[in-house]
Amino acid sequence: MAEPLLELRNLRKAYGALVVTDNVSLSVTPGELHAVIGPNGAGKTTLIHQISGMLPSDTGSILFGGEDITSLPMPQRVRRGLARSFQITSILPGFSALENVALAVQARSGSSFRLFGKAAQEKNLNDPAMECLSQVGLAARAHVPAGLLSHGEKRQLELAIGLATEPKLLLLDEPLAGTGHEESLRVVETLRRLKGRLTIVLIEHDMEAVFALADRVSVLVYGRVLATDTPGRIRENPDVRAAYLGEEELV
Amino acid sequence: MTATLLFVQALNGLQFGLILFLIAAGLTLVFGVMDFINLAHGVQYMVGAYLVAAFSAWTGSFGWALLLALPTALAFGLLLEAIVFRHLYDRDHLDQVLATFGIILFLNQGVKFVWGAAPLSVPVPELLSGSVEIASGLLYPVYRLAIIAAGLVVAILLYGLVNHTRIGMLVRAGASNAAMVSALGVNIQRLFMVVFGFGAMLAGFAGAMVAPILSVEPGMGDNILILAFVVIVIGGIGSIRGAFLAALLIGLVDTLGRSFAPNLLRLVLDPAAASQTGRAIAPMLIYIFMAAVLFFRPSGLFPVKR
Amino acid sequence: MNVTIKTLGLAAAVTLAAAPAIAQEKLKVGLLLTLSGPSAVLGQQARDGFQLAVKDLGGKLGGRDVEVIVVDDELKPDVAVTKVKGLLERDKVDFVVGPIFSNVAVAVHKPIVDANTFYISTNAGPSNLAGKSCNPYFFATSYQNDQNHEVLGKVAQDRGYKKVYLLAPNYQAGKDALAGFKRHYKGEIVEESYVPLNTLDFQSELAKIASLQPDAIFTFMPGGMGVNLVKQYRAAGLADRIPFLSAFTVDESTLPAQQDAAIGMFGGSNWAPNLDTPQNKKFVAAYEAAYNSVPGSYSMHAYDAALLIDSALKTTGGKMDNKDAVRAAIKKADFKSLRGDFKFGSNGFPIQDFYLVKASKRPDGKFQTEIVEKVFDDYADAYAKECTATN
Amino acid sequence: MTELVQTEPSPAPSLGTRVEIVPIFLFAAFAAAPLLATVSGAEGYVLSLLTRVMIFGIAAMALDLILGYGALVSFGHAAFLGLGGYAVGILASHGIDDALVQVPVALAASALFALVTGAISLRTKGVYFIMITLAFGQMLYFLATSLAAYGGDDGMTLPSRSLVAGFSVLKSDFTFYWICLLCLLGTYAFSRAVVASRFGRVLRGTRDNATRMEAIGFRPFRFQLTAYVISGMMTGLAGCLLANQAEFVSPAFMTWQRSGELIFMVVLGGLGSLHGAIIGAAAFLLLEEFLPEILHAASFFLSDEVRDHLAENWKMVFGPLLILVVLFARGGIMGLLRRPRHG
Repeated sequence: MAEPLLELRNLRKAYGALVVTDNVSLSVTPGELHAVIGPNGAGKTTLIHQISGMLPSDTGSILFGGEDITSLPMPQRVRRGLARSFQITSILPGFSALENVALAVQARSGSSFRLFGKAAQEKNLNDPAMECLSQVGLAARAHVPAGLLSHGEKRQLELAIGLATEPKLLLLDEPLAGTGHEESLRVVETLRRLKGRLTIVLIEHDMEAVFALADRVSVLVYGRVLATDTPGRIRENPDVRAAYLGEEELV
Repeated sequence: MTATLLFVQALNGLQFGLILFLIAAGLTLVFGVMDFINLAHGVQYMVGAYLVAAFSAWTGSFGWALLLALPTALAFGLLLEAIVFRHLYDRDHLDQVLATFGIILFLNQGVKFVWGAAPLSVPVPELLSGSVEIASGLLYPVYRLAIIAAGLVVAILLYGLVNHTRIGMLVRAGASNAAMVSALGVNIQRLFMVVFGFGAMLAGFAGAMVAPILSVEPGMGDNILILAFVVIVIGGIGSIRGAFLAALLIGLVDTLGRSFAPNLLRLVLDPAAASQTGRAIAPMLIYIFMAAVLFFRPSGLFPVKR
Repeated sequence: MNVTIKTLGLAAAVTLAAAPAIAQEKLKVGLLLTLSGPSAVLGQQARDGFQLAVKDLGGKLGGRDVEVIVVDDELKPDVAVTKVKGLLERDKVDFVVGPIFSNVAVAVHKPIVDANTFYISTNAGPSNLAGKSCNPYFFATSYQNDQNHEVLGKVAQDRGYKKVYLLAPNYQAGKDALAGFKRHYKGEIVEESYVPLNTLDFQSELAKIASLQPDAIFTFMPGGMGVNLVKQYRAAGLADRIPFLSAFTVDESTLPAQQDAAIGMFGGSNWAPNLDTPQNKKFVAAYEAAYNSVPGSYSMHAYDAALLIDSALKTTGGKMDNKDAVRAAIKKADFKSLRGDFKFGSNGFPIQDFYLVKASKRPDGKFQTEIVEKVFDDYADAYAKECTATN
Repeated sequence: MTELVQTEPSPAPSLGTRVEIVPIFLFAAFAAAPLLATVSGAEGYVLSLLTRVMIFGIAAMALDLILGYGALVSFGHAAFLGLGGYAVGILASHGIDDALVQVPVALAASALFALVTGAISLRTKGVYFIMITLAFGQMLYFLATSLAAYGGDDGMTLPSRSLVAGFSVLKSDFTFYWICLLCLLGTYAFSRAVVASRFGRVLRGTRDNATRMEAIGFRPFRFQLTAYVISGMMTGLAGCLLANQAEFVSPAFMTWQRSGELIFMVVLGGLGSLHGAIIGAAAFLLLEEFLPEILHAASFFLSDEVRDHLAENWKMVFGPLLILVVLFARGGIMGLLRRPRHG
């Protein structure tokens, strides 16, 4: 087995008596699409926050590319190639779609303390940004203020922003949440194209999409990892079935 | 510096702190529950003082004046709410600051228009006009003790109200999550009105209580407003408990700092330099204190939200 | 929007500036006073005093019709500079009269004298304007700031007080006040206590005074601070035990608020409403009838300023074009001051008598200061010798 | 301008290009004003009033840079006015009266103060930030009042306006006016460039959504601090000019009320357009100057006594005017200018 790109060791986060993630250990190998599923309140989003650096962890450690990043702030993790999207859409509504992405390109380029020159007209920022928008199928809407995009388009924009940081690993927090059927098909299609070029950790409720896309699946219940395995075997796993029983029908 | 003097100064700090608390309590609730920056809170304090001055001149009795001033202050607060504030709840903070500053300008000039620019006087009520001897030669005015008592009673009542009644529960919930309260089907508009009127009345009460010991003049609320903001920020916005503690701390820091800073500095500096530096530092003390608190606790001592 | 406002402003400026062409004969006097904020009452006293004088003189000064332009300096020095430039260049005033506060006086001094316009202070008398920065265009009908304090220092010395407690706000005027007191007082100073400006509550200082038991206290607490201090001093039971010497703390501007609490407290002044001259009695009565309050020295200085301008213009035959002649006429001070003896020193400040005054209640229930004794006779200020400009 | 303008043509409503007329008008008016001043016969007064407008315009614009583009509400910005003023005053009182020394010293002092206080203040957010900046402003204010050697509370008069390279060119009100206009134009052009630059884009992004900016790898703190320092320096420059305009410095330059007034100028003019702040400063100062007279003139049908009374109590009109602006003119004066074209 290859050296894991992301490794979580005994991560834990608690608010007072409420333990949200408990002793989570996981490893993600380069190039795989690793899905994390679990019933509501299982701690999935908290886990993403911990990995991305939005929330500090109480105990445990996070290794990325072999380096311990447990105590690094979010921007530093992004610079090392760890990007994320948000479950509740988090874009800059006043900026055009292109500028939203161009900002991410700019972040990567590293020279953001330039006080002169119109950033909005820089080709070397706009061209890569346009490329990312094309990848998610939003090129035609590049100049629309992001706040005016449809919900599904915003989800696609989130994806494009994540791509523009040129991540080694992309953390996606329910990219299909709230999208219509057609829109969700488009996002799934985009993810399929990205798969293999990029390591992806996907949190998703849409089981159909998860089982269609994932190389491996981890099941999180009450903050603990119940099982990690290929989609096929997860589906067979009796513990998982028990945990999900009455909650959701496994396909 | 004797122990009695220290005691008397601590008493003074306590009294000043309690007055600050009366003003800050309303401000922190209005701010916490409605997320509304009300710069006009200071002029409501001034209005309270003017009302008592006017009523006591009319009735000749401080007690009656106070009884009349409180409902009038309440009515005045509700009137302001209906005319101006209600239209500002969904605006951003800067709009609120600008509009309430307009109210300050208007009312500061307004009281001058009505009552003249000269300071007004309210006699200390006969019953409370004497002083008690704390130590030999050290007299302490009874009225000041009455202020301390009134401040403490209000603090206790407020504590009970906020922690043990339904409306208090709503107010607390509103301070930590206003959206949730309105989702519960509570008439948020009415809750706001109640909180607002109540805050205005508390500020008016503070103004009324200090009228006999301070001069009643236009603009008397401006500096106290800044202090009240300092208090609620140190205490944590929306927290009554925080406002109480911070108000007492500010009262003590200011009073004790003023009287003892030069003496303390004398331990490390020569007397002339100590008195020079002490004088320069004393007025800055509360601001240094606030900056220090916020440095270590960026959301105040008792943060309410999350 | 901006453009319209500005053209409007400019248009206003243009029309107002054009006005003198028509009313060339009118004498223009600009009153620069603090008329807003907590200290507005002082500015109002001065304004009313000046206008009363103009009325008493039949609306004319030196035989010329007069237009009085009142502006509010808002107690902001930089605002005052712009307003005074408006008076000088837009309204083309012949005299600037005012202000109340020293920081404003210092700020507007340069633009006024640079414009070769006569500047008559009706209250502020900062030491540098009396000394190093004295100017032939500057006169005061009031006093040098230190002088009232010196009165109390002299009184404390003469009465043989051994220990005095000093209390002042922590700003320049406060420091000057205590320095002024110490010019004549040589006894022990048990403590020099400075409180922050706009202090509302003096309990901590009063507690100290009570424990130190001095023979007297001296304080300078203008405006609302003085009101608070006096009431609290009385409430703490100190008023009957430790004499209260003060300057600018108990006067006609604060007595309406201090009332009975102030009775018996001492101040220093160059005048009091009960000064027994027929002219003064008439002034006080007329002022009270017109404005329903007892005039303070602020009104008296302004009233005298109008008399001074009147006398000077009478000498020059109403002409303003020869500034040296006007100056010579002003210097003569050929008018009957409400306070009695009055002449100018070499620095443009008065040489006059000073009194110890005491706050009292009149039979009609109003409060005023009353003269206790004369402390200085024909007294000049201490800075005049530093003034080198030929005045 | 808004970011929408700079992207290529799009279906989005592009309001920017047409509003560009406003700054052109604004500066043309400033350039033409001296001619009018000469005609008015009160040129010194008109010039000094407009010079004040421009100086406060610089300060308000500097505040807009962090307030309108960075959502940082500094309630202590008048401290920088004071720093600039005192740098001129203190140096002048020691015989160093050349602006070529004074201005760099003022800028350095402002930058240092902004760096230190900004680094501490930016740990906090929202109202806490407002109050901690107020605290630092107050500290500097009280420090200035205790500087007995430099006039303490009374402030000090400058012996004369600053020299420039040894020449007393600022002595003439006209030259001084042009210098101020040049400074205004310069700082405006600079601010416009900053706002549109890579740096400005990050600042605007942080204003809209700080978490998102962190999630793509920015550290907002550094950008906000840099903006705070730039803004502080620009306000410091305004302070230098203000001291020269009044030929006087005093702690009154940096009261908290003055800081408040700067915020009001920005909000009154309209947030986040830079020239809006200049317009706001102009509106505020000209109203303060002329409202008493306007009231006096508008009430010609009343008795003289009532008219005087009205003019004296102009703040009773000014206050409600502010409230009306907030209630009915969203986005300040710039909002008013934009609206008709939109609807």
